[in-house]
Amino acid sequence: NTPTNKGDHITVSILPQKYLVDKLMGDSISVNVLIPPGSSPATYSPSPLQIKSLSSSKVYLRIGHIGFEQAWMDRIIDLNPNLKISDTSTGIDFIRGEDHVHGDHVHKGGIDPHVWTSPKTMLQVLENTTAALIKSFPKQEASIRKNNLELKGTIQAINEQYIQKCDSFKNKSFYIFHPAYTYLAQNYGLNQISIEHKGKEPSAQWIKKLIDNGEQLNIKAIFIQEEFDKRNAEIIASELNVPVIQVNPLSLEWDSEMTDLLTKLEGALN
Amino acid sequence: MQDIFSIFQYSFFTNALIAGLLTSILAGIAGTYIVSRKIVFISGGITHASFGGIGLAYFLGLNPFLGAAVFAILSAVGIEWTTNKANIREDSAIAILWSLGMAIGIIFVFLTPGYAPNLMSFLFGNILTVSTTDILYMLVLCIIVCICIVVFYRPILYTAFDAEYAKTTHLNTTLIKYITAIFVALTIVFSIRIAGIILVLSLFTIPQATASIFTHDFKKMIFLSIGIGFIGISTGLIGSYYFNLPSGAIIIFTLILIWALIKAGEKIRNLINADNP
Amino acid sequence: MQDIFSIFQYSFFTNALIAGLLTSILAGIAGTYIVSRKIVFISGGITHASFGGIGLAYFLGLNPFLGAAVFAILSAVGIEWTTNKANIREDSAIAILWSLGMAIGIIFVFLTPGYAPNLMSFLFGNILTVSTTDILYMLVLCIIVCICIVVFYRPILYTAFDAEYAKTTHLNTTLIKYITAIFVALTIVFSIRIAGIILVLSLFTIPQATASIFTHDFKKMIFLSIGIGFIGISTGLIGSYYFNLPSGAIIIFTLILIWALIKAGEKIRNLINADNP
Amino acid sequence: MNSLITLSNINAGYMANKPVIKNIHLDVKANDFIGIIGPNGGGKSTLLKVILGLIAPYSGSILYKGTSDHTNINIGYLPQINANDKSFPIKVIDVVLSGLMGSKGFFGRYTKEEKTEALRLLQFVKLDQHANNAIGKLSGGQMQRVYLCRAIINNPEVLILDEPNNFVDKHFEAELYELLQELNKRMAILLVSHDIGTISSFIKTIACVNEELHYHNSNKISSEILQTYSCPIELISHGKVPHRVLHNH
Amino acid sequence: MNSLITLSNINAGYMANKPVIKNIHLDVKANDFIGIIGPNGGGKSTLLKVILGLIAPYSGSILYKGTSDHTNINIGYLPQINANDKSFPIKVIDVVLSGLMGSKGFFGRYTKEEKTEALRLLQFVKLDQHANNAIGKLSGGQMQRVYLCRAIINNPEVLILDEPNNFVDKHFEAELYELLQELNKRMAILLVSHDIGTISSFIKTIACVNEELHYHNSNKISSEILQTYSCPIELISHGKVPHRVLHNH
Ligand SMILES: Nc1ncnc2c1ncn2[C@@H]1O[C@H](COP(=O)(O)OP(=O)(O)OP(=O)(O)O)[C@@H](O)[C@H]1O
Ligand SMILES: Nc1ncnc2c1ncn2[C@@H]1O[C@H](COP(=O)(O)OP(=O)(O)OP(=O)(O)O)[C@@H](O)[C@H]1O
Ligand SMILES: [Mg+2]
Ligand SMILES: [Mg+2]
Ligand SMILES: [Zn+2]
Repeated sequence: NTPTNKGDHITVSILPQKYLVDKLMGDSISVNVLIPPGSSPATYSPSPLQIKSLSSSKVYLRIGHIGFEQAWMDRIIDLNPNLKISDTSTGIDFIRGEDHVHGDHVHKGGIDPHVWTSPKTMLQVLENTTAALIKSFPKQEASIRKNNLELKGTIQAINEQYIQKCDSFKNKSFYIFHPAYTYLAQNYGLNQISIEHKGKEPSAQWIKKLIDNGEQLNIKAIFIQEEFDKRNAEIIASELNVPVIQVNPLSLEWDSEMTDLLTKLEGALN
Repeated sequence: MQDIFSIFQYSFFTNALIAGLLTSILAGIAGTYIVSRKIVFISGGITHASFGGIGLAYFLGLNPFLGAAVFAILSAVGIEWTTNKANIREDSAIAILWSLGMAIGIIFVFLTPGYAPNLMSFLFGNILTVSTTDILYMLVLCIIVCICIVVFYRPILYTAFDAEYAKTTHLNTTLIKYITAIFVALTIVFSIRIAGIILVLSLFTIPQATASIFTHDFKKMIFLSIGIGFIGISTGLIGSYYFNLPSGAIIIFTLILIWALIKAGEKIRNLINADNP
Repeated sequence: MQDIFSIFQYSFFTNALIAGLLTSILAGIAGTYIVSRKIVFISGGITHASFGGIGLAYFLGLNPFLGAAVFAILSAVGIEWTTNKANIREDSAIAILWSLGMAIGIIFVFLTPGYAPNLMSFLFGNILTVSTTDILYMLVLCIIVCICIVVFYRPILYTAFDAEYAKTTHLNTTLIKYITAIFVALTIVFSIRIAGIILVLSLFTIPQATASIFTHDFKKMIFLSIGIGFIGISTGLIGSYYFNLPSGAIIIFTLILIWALIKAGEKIRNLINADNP
Repeated sequence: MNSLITLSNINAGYMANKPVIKNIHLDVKANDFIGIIGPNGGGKSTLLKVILGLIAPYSGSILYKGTSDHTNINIGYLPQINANDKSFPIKVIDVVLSGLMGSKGFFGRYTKEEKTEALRLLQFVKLDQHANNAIGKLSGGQMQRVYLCRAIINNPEVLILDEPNNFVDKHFEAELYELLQELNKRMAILLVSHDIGTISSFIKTIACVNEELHYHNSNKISSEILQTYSCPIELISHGKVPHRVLHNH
Repeated sequence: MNSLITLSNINAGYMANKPVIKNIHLDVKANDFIGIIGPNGGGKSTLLKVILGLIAPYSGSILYKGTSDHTNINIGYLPQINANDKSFPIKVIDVVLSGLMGSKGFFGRYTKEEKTEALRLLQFVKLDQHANNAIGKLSGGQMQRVYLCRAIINNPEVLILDEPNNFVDKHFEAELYELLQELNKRMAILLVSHDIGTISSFIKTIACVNEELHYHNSNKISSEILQTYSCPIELISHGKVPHRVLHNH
């Protein structure tokens, strides 16, 4: 059931954000998730009811730079000039792709959007979300601050675990289809190698290189996400004779998903 | 019920309705031309070829819409040119440009580093995010197309029906074919915003298939297609809101449903007539 | 140079080459039939309609490939049926099934809880991820299709050329049309793995367009198309490896390039001939 | 002598409530040579299509050698309008051979003799040099000749020709009529033509299909009656040709 | 009297190295009534298409009233084969009106008189009841009549008819020839036909187009010479018809 009346709900982009808002606000507000479970961010296109819910939201918390937001944001602003929009990734030290030069002008490398998959950056997202919620719901400031402390504790605990475990891994490199753990890898000293090449399906050369390097790097597992095509990963996995392990960075249960991931990393890298 | 009306207060929805009206006018005219000339396939070719323009525009950092328009026009003109001059069958020409456009698009998207988030919106389109600027552009095109079809109705009709004969009456059939091709291309590009590359074809053919149940006259077919198209789009839009399903798909469903109902009605009428001759 | 040969040691690449060979045989046969009957558009219709099956299969948790096959066959049979019985123009029937399939697909993908991961690979295909099982299936289909075309060559040819006359010779043209439609559908579905819904059309038309420069004989056209198709696919594959570009797009490019070169050669020969009559 | 094809009380047309031909009775026997005449739009081609099973009649019955199975009888057919795609990749000789399909069935392959026969027929219509050309590259008259070869190659029991003299030149027309008389010795022929002057010299019976169908008793036929019902009789010598009328009311 | 159309030394065909018609010379003057005969595949239709500008000749020149601009002259045309799509959504009367396009230009709209004229012509060919039907629903002869109306509605200076007598019934054929004689008073007519017997009574000159083109001096023409070059002359009375030959070598 999607809320309709103005002011009694807010909109977020992805499920891990709903995790944060739920923890911070309890049941006092309903949350409209633009990419609900069941829609692939790749083919997602909003229905009228969703756009209506978005239009009547108290505030829209965007995660920052995911493809869906980039594709639709201009139009969403154009159609809802009064909608309050808050970017929850501000203040994060972004990882960018390489810059590239076209004739006379330079394109800034794309910002990697996956800030929610690393406990460390997630702490910043939490702070941004808290600030935005307090601004929109000043009456509930006290409870939000209290919940914030509790949630921060949870995230920090996970952060500690990651710091400890990752340090002890024998191998540091892992393959993943879509590079959803760029921040995680940077924060905890791992080496994420994506099968997708610069955001595109791998070419024959790239597949060959991954197979060749896989042996050198002693790759023990290949991670894939539910929402991406397994086949490329399977081809490489069968050539390297290693298992394919499924991860779900868009899970609503952010905390348990992060703990699971650590166990999976342990199995693959130790 | 009240809930259904409340949606009309949102500008994204009224924008969508206006865009639907304009699209049904454009698609009604261009679609009737396409269906009559039996080149439905051409609209598929042009839409897919326009993907090449989208890819190139990404790569150069330009407006993808502009790229799509340029490629669509080029491919439409290219199809006419190859069939007139190069002695190539029209359907082969279309298939080649179709493939070439898509291949160019894919390669340029590949060459552009990073993800191409708008790509999906071009493939599937979304009538709900039509901006007021979009509508303005469509309105201008719509007016131009309407004026053209009114002024050049007969040259266009006769060239479509029997180009060889039309040529013997000193009609510049080549010019006419090129101009109509360009307008068809533009119409298609504007409709891509609404229905996406993959579904745009439906808007150009299903209302016409429905209209052809009633009439075999070009002019009447245009008017009927426009009407049927608009009924389908607006009902589909409201339906998609009511059932909370993707608008594009529901619009297509509604158009197909209208066609099926009318076709069934015709069958039943024929059966009754056969019994009481 | 040595580097180019090293790629042949990888089974994903040899698999791709084998799949390319099988696809060119399948597409050579089915494509010649499609192009000759001027229903290139049908392959577009079937591919897009099969998307509905993919969506439904996701929704029901079945193998999407199976869903695609079922929908492709249903739509191919549906197209024949509607044109034979329901007095609907073939191109309208195709357009309707095309749209219906896509709309169903989109809605089911929307309704499916969880993600639809292979969707993009169905749209764009990837010859590099063809598995040995895929190849086995293709081989079986290929053998069946080859046997059928050898045994039923003439009934199929004559029905395609002049179905009305063929009917007067007591040929069961309806049955033949249905069976060929089913095989075309299956061929298309298997080719989707290679080239994706959007590009599959190219494999079915460009080799034929090239072959028709040399011959106007159905049988020769099949053989030539197979040859040209395989040269295009294998050269494209190796080229895409060498230049590190997406295979699908490069294969299409190569096919178009072959066509363009031969077409140009023909033009030049004609010019020379015209000078020395 | 048994009837090859028997039509009784046939009503047929293109729209359920507007039959184009009404209450048709027709009986084709072996060695019949029936000339079908009638004004444009009279329903001649429609009648032939009904006989061939291409159009299902609204009412009435068609029997082929006494049964309703149309595969019982081998028919050769030359259509009036060939709407085939001119760019279809098929050779002239293959078009001729396609006339053999009926006796071949699904698995049929062609023998050398059959190919020789096809070439012989093409030679007869002076197109042997074009045998391996694409069908779309022929002139109007040449195409008509090819379709004639296709109609007769199978040695059918009934030969149905819808205006075979269209497009062809006088030389060939004369040869055609000679050929038909020859063929008539072993098959029944139904021939639609507007050139009654010429055909009346060798057809055995004449049948009128008119937009308005009226019944004349064969013994009552006079040129006045026929004229009243707008049969194009100005060139027929009625004495010579027995007149068969297809309508019964 | 000035020439309307002058062809000199025309070579044309479908493949660069195989001309179908060679070294053609032809001069069409006002009030000419030229019957074009020749065997099937002789190149008659090709010649007409060259005159109409539908096929560009390989060599030679075509002058329209002395200039090379083909819009200089108003031509009515009835093609031999109409490959139009039968399911095109166009009304019969619109097909007839499309003959007027030449004098209308891009912006042309139709006056009431023109529509009345189109209806009058349709009435003449007995199709006024079909005026608002789709073209695809007509019989072969009916369609031929419609295309004839389209060819003459614009009152052209030159009327080019490629086998107009195909498909049509005898009644109408007679009317057609009467009409043509009437029209000939105000326009030149080029008529392809195999029915030389009939047309020779009213055409003014006869032209042979043969696969092999041979030149005969007009005064030297005898039936023997023509027969040698396979002109289908068995029905022509050569004394009556001045014989014009299109080849010069
Ligand atoms: N589209 C074409 N492509 C190639 N060759 C053609 C084409 N059309 C006609 N021809 C060839 O050109 C020659 C002349 O054809 P044309 O149609 O001019 O003959 P015609 O005199 O009109 O014959 P008919 O009396 O049968 O109509 C024929 O040999 C024919 O095979
Ligand atoms: N496909 C069709 N759809 C609807 N009506 C048709 C169709 N074909 C023919 N008719 C109509 O049926 C009637 C009879 O047509 P038919 O072709 O049988 O005439 P015909 O006697 O063969 O004439 P012709 O001498 O001109 O060939 C005509 O009035 C025609 O308009
Ligand atoms: Mg007829
Ligand atoms: Mg001709
Ligand atoms: Zn991601």
